[in-house]
Amino acid sequence: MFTVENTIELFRNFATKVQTDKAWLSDLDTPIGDGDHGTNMARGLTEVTAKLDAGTYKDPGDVFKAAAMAMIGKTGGASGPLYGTAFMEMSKAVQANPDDITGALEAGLAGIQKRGKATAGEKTMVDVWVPVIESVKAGGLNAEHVDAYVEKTKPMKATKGRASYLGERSIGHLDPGSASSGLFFKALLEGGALS
Amino acid sequence: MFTVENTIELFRNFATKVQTDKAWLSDLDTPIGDGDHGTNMARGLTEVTAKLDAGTYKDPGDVFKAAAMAMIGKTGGASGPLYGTAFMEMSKAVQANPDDITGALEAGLAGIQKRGKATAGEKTMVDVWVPVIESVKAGGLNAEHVDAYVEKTKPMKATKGRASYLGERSIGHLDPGSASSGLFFKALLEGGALS
Amino acid sequence: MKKIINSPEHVLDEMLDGFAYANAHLVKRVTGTSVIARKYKNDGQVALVSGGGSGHEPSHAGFVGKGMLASAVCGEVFTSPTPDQVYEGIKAADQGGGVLLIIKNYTGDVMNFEMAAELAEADGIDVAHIVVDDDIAVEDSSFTAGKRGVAGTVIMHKILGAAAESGMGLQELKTLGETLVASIKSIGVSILPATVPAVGKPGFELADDEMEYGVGIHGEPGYRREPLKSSKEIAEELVMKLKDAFDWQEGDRYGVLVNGLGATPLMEQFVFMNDTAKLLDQEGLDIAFKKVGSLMTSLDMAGVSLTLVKVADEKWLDYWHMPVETTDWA
Amino acid sequence: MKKIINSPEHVLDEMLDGFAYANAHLVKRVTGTSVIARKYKNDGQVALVSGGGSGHEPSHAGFVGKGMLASAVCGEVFTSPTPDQVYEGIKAADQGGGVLLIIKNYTGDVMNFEMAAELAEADGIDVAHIVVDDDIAVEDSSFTAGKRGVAGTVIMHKILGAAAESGMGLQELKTLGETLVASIKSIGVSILPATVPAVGKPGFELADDEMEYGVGIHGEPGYRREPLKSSKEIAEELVMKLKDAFDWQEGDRYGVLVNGLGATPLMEQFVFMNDTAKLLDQEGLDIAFKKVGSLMTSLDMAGVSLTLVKVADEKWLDYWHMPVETTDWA
Ligand SMILES: Nc1ncnc2c1ncn2[C@@H]1O[C@H](COP(=O)(O)OP(=O)(O)O)[C@@H](O)[C@H]1O
Ligand SMILES: Nc1ncnc2c1ncn2[C@@H]1O[C@H](COP(=O)(O)OP(=O)(O)O)[C@@H](O)[C@H]1O
Ligand SMILES: [Mg+2]
Ligand SMILES: [Mg+2]
Ligand SMILES: [Mg+2]
Ligand SMILES: [Mg+2]
Repeated sequence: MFTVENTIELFRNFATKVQTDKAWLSDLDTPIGDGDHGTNMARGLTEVTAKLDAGTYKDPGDVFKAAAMAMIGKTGGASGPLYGTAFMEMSKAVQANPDDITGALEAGLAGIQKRGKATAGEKTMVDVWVPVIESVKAGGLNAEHVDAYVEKTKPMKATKGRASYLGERSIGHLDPGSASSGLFFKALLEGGALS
Repeated sequence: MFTVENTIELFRNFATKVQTDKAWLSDLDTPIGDGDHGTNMARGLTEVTAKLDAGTYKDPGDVFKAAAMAMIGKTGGASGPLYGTAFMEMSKAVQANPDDITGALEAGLAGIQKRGKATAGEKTMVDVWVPVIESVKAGGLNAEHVDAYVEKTKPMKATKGRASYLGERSIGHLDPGSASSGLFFKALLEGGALS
Repeated sequence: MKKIINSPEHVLDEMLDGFAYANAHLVKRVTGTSVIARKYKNDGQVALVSGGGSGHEPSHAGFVGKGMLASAVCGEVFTSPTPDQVYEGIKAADQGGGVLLIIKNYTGDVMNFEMAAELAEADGIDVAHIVVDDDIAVEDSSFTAGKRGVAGTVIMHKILGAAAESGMGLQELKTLGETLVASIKSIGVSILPATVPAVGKPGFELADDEMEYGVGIHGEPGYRREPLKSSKEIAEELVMKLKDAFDWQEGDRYGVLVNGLGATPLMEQFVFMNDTAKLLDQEGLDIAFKKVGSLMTSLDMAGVSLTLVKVADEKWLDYWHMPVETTDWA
Repeated sequence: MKKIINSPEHVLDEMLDGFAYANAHLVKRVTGTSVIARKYKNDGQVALVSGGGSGHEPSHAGFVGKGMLASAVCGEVFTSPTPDQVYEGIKAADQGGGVLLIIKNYTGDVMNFEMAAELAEADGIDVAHIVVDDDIAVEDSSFTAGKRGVAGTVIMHKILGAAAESGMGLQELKTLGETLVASIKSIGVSILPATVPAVGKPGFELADDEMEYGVGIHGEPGYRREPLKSSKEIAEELVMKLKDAFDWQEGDRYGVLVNGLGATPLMEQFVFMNDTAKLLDQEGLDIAFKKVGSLMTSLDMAGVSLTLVKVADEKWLDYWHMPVETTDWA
């Protein structure tokens, strides 16, 4: 279940991972995008951390909401509205039922899809969210799964987002947004919510 | 003495030499100027050749005049007006007395100095014209002299023209306009006028 | 990376302050935001708002002023601005006649501007939007995010700006905008890549003798690499691509924009304009207006883009020629 | 060399044709010459003529039009035009009120323009001239050809152009021009050299981390090389040089121009403007007008120059702000 503590921990951990892998995320975004995904995510998550430092939170839904507002307000690019909307929808779901992790993740994915209109197989972050949720449902998400799902975007041909401009040439590269989503799910795994 | 034939030959030969050494003249103009002296001179002398091809000339003064107009009209930069004025003044002198080579050269130098206001020692073409005229007067100009006079501009510090902007740093480089004047005097030597 | 900056993080903020300082007679920076708004107001009329990632200067802030944009929202370099910033841009622009957003077709821009529109509408401001997708380098199919918005956007600013200034209403403007978008097509070529300050190295690599057709204004890869061609050959390639896309007839009426991508001197842009003009003439097109300049740039990218507008209405020419008061439209 | 051209020999001709084509509503190329002349005439008034080597676009042709230059004479790249071309420029410009030549201080320009003035005077046209020498990077002494003319020239075009348009006579204009020249000082920095098409390689070399203060607009060497500095540090160096040259007092009134040298994006120019503005403010100067843009360029050189004008007369501000109709002054 999501608690205030483990949700704060989730976002702090996510922020640390993004900070550490910022250059990697931007590098992934260079051959098939515009090279800013690491910078964008880092900017958004720095704001998330600042909000968490400044505020006090009484339920985990509020933490998600603060994270959503920070991501929407500071990230920019495509990833800002996508993560922002995901966290906003998760906030509502968690507010309704903090125990239902799967439900919250599904709400997040629905938000991403409402905003970005991508389905599985289009080489976007959706391609990590979908199988992650399946694994969570099956009761056995682990770090190797996450890595494998991120890796699976490599052979895909992008048909959404900036990478779609490359057509065939998008094949053979990891999707940067999937990589950052991978970091999010690893942070989730490392926190207590899933156990 | 100047004849129509040897004057035409003088300019054709000068044009060939400039064409051959175009890159060298521009290279000389690169460290202490703007790298266009070869291009400028070549453009001017291509026009001189075209004029000579097209016209018929009854006295050597007319050849100098045609060369002057072509140089003024096509060279541009500092060298265009300088050579143009030199040849124009030489035209007048030759028209008056085709036998007096020294007088013609002195008239040319006077034209350069009227236009450019440089005196000897300022690292300009004047530094080749002045000693060349002295050698001609002394009855013994040869190609080695010409090379030596051009070479003597190397240690000079420029105080006129674009090279003067470099101050001390103009020292150690040949003056491009002196180099092209050297080509002119070699063409003069190779023709029959001086003998 | 060789740039005259202080630090990549502060480039946007310092650029906006420098811009607002230099052009204080026409514009202001809305305090605490990355919005440049004009000082001029035309009460009751529609206000145009555009923007997107920065790095395309003078787009879009240079076109803020009487007769063009009411405000420009400036994101981080090559990164769409956030909804709250766009929302501030809408509020600063609004003159009571509604606001038209001119959005370049990038996933991020579209999402952020649409979220802002929702916020503004909740506030009671009438908002409509147009998505510009003039770059024919990319196929517009269900397999792409659609064509990208590039230099044609500036033509939208000029024509719609004049129409708005003349009192056209929001819905009519949106309709005009949609007709215009469908009439504008662009295609570019890059000979040197751009370097995003925060990245510190070029977004792609080109050999010393290489160029690439169809590169996007954020360095998105194009459709073909070749050894560097002459201006004439490049013009032939781009004009033929546009011919295919427009399928024009002799006598058709067009406007033309040659746009420098940032580091390409005007000298080269005019040489390219000359080659393009000859081809358009050979095609028998009637060229009603022309413009050359670095208007939609990509930082220090070298290259040019060619935009054609099929003129469907005489009125567009009046809008094109209407005088403006902005810092970068001469 | 990576340039969008056809051949170095044809660059000038093709650029002029492209320019005249794109801007046919305002200007024409005088047939068979390298002169761009405005279509507008202000009968009986003084006409301004400027020009010089090409490669400084939009200078000077971009400033031809009502309220600025009557014609521009465009030499080969970085090479002064010949007297016959300048003479054609004078004839095309003349409106019966005399012609004022605005010459940048280079040996070649001064000689060629003066020879043209002699030709025109023999024709009965009243000609006066002003030599602009605003570049304080070079000492003005008997050991140099004098200071060079750089970006300050554009300020001359604007202020004198407005004065001429307003009906000022030739002698009065020359006097105003001389006062102006004495009030304008510039200094620049280069971070990447320019490549002249006919030469095919950069005019000088700079290491990847190097820049040079005081480089001229034809790549003439400057006064100091250093590792690349921040915008703020560069602004400090240039402002301090100008302070020494002007010896200003708190409260003195100035105009400021930040000029891009060709390949430097507006983004960097605005960052630099911001740093400069802070310094000028610290100095307590009263900044009456400001301008930022690539107005006096050096082909694909990267870098900026800073120009200050000590405003001696309120009237100059009116001239500065007077509207113009040219292709490149916004
Ligand atoms: N329509 C979409 N639906 C879901 N995810 C998307 C969509 N478009 C882009 N993305 C994700 O966003 C990532 C790019 O984010 P980012 O680089 O920050 O934004 P931008 O593309 O605007 O520069 C992509 O790697 C992809 O995972
Ligand atoms: N005032 C002057 N008097 C005599 N010769 C001069 C003067 N100024 C320049 N020169 C000559 O002109 C040459 C440069 O010519 P060129 O490169 O064609 O013109 P620019 O300097 O305008 O590019 C110099 O090398 C020098 O010999
Ligand atoms: Mg990106
Ligand atoms: Mg030279
Ligand atoms: Mg981006
Ligand atoms: Mg020269």
